[in-house]
Amino acid sequence: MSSLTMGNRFGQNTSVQSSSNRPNTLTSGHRACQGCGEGLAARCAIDAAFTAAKGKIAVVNATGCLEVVSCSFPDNSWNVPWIHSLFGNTAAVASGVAAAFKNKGQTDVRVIAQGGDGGTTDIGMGCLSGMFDRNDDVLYICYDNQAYMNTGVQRSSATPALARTATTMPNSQYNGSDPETGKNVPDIAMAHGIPYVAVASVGNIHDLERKVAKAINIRGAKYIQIHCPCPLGWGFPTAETIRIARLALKSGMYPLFEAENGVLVGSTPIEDQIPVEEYLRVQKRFAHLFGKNAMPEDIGILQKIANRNIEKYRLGGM
Amino acid sequence: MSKPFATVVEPKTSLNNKTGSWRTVRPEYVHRLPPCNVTCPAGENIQQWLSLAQEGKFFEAWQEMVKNNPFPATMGRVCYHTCEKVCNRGQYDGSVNINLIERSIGDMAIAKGWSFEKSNAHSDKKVLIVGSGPSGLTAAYFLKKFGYNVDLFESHKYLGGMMRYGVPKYRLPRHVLDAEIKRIQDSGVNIICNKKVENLKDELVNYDAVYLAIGASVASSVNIDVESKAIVMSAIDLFQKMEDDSNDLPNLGKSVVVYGGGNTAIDAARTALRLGAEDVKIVYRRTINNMPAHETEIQDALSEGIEILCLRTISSINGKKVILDKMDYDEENGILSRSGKNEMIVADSVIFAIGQAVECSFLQGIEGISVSEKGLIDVDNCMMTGLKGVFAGGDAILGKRTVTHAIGYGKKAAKCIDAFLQGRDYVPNSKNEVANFKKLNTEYYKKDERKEVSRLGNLDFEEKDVSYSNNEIIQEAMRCFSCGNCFHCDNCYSYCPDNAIIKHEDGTLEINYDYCKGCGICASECPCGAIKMTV
Amino acid sequence: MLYQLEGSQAVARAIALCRPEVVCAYPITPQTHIVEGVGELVRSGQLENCQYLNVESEMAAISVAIGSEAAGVRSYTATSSQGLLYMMEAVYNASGLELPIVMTLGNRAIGAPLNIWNDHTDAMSARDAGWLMMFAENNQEAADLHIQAFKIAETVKCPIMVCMDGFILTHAYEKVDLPEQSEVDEFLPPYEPAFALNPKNPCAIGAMVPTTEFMEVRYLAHLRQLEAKTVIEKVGREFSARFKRNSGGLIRTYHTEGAETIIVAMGSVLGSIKDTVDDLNRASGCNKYGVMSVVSYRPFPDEQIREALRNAKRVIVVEKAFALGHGGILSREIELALKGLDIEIITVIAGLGGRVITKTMLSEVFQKPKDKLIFLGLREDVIRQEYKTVLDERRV
Amino acid sequence: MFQIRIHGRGGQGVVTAAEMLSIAAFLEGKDAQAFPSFGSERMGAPVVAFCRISEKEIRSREPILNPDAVIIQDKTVIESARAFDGIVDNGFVLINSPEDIETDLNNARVKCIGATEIALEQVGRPIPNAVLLGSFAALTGVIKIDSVIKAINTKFSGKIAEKNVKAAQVAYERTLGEV
Repeated sequence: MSSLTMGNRFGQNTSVQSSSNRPNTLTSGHRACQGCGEGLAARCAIDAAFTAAKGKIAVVNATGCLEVVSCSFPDNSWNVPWIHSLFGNTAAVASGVAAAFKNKGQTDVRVIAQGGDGGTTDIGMGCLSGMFDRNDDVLYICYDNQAYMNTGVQRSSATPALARTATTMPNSQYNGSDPETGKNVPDIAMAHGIPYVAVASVGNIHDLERKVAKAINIRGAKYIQIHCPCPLGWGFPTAETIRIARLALKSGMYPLFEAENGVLVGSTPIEDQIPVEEYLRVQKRFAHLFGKNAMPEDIGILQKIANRNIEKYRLGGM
Repeated sequence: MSKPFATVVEPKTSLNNKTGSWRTVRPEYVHRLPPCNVTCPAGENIQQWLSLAQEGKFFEAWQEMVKNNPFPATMGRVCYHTCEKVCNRGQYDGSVNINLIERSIGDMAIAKGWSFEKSNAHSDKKVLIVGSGPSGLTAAYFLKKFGYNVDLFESHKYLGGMMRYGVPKYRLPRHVLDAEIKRIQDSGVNIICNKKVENLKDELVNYDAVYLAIGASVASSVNIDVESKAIVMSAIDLFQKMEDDSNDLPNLGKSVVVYGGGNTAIDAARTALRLGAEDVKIVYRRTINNMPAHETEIQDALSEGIEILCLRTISSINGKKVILDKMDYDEENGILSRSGKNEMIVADSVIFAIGQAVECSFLQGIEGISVSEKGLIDVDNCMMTGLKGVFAGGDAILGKRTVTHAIGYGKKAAKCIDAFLQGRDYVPNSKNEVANFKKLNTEYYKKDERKEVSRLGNLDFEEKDVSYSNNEIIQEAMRCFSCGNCFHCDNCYSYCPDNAIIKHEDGTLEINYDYCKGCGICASECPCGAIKMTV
Repeated sequence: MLYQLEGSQAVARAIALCRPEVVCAYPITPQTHIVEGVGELVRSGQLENCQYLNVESEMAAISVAIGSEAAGVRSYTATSSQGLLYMMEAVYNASGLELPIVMTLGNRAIGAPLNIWNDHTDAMSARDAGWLMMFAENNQEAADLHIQAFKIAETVKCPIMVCMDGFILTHAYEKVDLPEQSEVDEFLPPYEPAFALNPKNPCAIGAMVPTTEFMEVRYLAHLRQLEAKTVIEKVGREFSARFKRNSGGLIRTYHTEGAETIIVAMGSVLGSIKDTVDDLNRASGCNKYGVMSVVSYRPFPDEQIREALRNAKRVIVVEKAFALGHGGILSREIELALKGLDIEIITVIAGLGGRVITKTMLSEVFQKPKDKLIFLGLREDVIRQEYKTVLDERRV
Repeated sequence: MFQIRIHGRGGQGVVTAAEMLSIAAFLEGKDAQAFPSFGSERMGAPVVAFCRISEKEIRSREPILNPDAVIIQDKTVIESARAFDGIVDNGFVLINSPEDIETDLNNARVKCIGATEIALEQVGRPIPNAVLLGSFAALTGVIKIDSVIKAINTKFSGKIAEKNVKAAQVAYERTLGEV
């Protein structure tokens, strides 16, 4: 079957996830919501890392959904050495872990830090930047579900323009998250000149696994940001998680690319670009853009963002 | 040293937390019917043999084909492959070339001399089959497989019925047909040619059941004034003459008119070309879109230079003059009426291909067997006539008349007879839901165009060799979406956020309801619609 | 071996003798000379097998230590004042995770108003953070306490803060006796963590703990602190036996036998206090005054304190921090330890923001405490002027 | 106990002078304590450093209010820093100045020496601290010039140490000759 599926009974282009002996670093019984994109992304990423590092990894986890659902006494879903310290210090804790293993001569143990977008792009930014600055041998993975989901869907600096959150409620004067705000952390990471920066998505697991495996084999600081749709926070049926992620990719709203030493070296081209509307319309967080009070130019704002992504990250091909 | 209480936890302890209790909807692996299988008149499990072909298991693929149809090489040529019309891939990037794969594997079987698996079933009961067309031979094949003693009587000199007398050689080379018939013969069916059943009642004494697969081999009569110097004959007569007396091919002259719009008309017209005619016209009363002939056949005919005169009927033939009535056709209401205008064309020969009737005079007076107004044998749902133990099928009963349908009737008849002989009622298998296009997630199929091959050859009676190479078979078979049936893509296993799908060593998958929260991602991301969410 | 060293250097060398494997540094006055010193020892190769990280904030410094300690290696950092407050979230975290990090706190006031000079307000802010906290009286003790600190922390599985007065000790040149490496190696065995991030034996550290277990976790931490009292005394005795000098322990007494008035304090001010007491006793010809040093502030050695002070008539607590709107912090805890005993307790708040404490001032307040709560050297003219202004401007 | 207070400006090695003094005393087997007037002073601002030297353990940590000796590394701070405050009777005052300075000190032993000039001559840099320590040894006799030289050698190394030692010796000899 010539397909883009996760596995393939003919053994072509198979993923770590499709392997019957995949490590399942994040095992069953975790308390993530039905259809959680972040939990899935975490298993995919850490399984890929585990496989690439031949089982020698250690994971540092920021406070947030992932941490709460995966390790709450007495239930630990992790099958790897794992530590949760705080919300904003994850990168620094990981730096410490990496320093310890380096000093023990165990540089084969690959250190991963992970957190949500709030823990990464907001409160964790200082420690993250420090880790980049020192070029510590850590892979930082940001599971980007574009708001503070653990606390009830508040805006983060990764919340997209015009999205509704509990702190950017649209009303007659406001239209979701202000389009003039937000920060692009992959770009910030690139500006540090670290060896590797990549953006991935649960909508393309093959690509995600490849990027994680690549990062694991690079010494120094690495940053991977993964788009993880959140059924609860974004407002879509739990079965649609992957589809939503795919629509984000196809519309240009979430550009997949990778950069080495601050320079863009590759991107995943969009074959048939879809209008952003197709991506937005299926999510309740953008419902106000389609309601009776909607302004037609709103979609245009987001379409412009998508178009700029396509141009900037050369999604039309390098 | 002891670890801290509660803040430090051993790995994987969450396995004790059975999150399956969260579930309100439940995924289940299902087998939905692929549209190709559903539409196949012969009931072939096309998807299954495509799957085997994908793996290069051609013998196994052929074995799968002959589970339902003993004529793969023949079908690969003459079947009008409704399967491809409904193939979901048609809505994506072109249907799978099922027909050509079937032909290629069917040919491979002949070339390699593959034979049917020996059946171990045995019964003392005897069944008589009347007629060696696709329906009769298929019934014979299955009944033999079921273990019965099967006699088959054929009134003609040669076996094959309409496969031989209705399909020209250039479409179905006789060595192919002969080989596939011989295979059935070799399976132990006792076949007697040139044996016409005159008195059914006499035969009934010797058999536990009879299957009347007598076909529709008599040209329908027409009410046209013929005062002709031209050759006027029916297509069926033409074909029969060519088969039974192949050394003396008829000369139809330079210009030939064929009257009719079905596949037989096309075959007759194309045969006329091959017999030396230069100007061949098909006269058909409705529009070209209404022609019952298969679209590809019409295209082939047009490509070969045959002219199709639509909205015309032949009103009379006078000498070499053929007078045509021009017709009006109300497409919306399907009402055909004479326009009152005439037209005259010239023909050396006129061939009628306006239908065939069943020769069932020998059934007259047999108690229980009734013949309808249209001249077709009446049967019940189990294909049995009013006379217990006597079954009928194929072109002789009401239904579609294609070789593929005939094979389907033959198979069904065999099953009905089997059930009858065992004293049961025949109950067809219940059918699963159909996996239509909406049930698929086509994101996972790479665009990959259908490998098309033109079958149009020279204007002679040789068939053009268009079979796929082994590699091409595999490549084209790979295009199958596997609609409605798991093809082990592992999407469900890979995407389940809760690891609630178990992949066994052999690749089979199982849902672990202890942990499945019922999110439905597995079903959404199943490319082929093989997972169903149920309440 | 004896050296004449800056206090920070002495501590840096003591730290190096303890062979930490990860040291992280973020500059804040007056702690900087310590981490500079350790950094130089690492760069020069005198401290081998150690990762030295220049981090971007105190939050990162303590977090790196949390990470490295959790990965099973001995880790050290240092801070002061605002730095401690900036890392406070992680300070609580480190103790909650039972990670025996050693941290020097170069004690300094907390702003606003900005003030870089010494007092104990920073330390007091962390008194309930679940760390062990010990105060050094001089640079010799500062060095010695660090060597003991690793042993105590790693035994109790609790982080420890060694407090030394900013500038007064960190920047003072004094004679310090530093042990040989081999001696320290014998005293302090290599770190063997109770748990660690280990791919061969994975566990999760830092689970969320629900209401059904949280109190138990806290109570167990309390029990560990109580147990730490025994450990601190034992390690102090062991240290004294091996290195032939008294350092550490829970409390230390000076001429308390028969003393009517006992002065209680923590840190470097004890030197001036002892001199003052000696002068007073010499002048009076009897042992009227005694001194008790609180070396271990957390755990708080209430029983030992009660025992040491039970025969005094008056206890004067000199402390470098206070709870606004309330009073002394240490003195309240002393009061609690002496509950039921007929002892007058005087609180002397002194040295806030580096305010000079002279023997003359101490002598005066020891002899004639004017009040139960005294602010030593407070410029009352300023207060009178400013407080009047405040009252004048008050609207409610 | 002998207490010394050193006045000067940031960048002149005032704190280092106090530290070297304490090291010199330590090398003679005495207890010594040196500490700066703690602050966030920058280059050029007036600074003070202290040094106590004693045969017994030094415990007190208050600033030196009644010095036995005051060393003025920069005469321009005398007034603003109230450099002469609290000097004990018959105490020592050592001032970095090529010419004698008039003071209102009645009961103190005042000595002026052009330390910056000597430093420039011997070291090539206007850092007078080592020079003044040489002079201090001669003036007070509290520490030996050999101890001062050893202290300089622990703080500095190579050519700088060599030149500072020379400068201290020059100042020591000159002061001895003049007292």
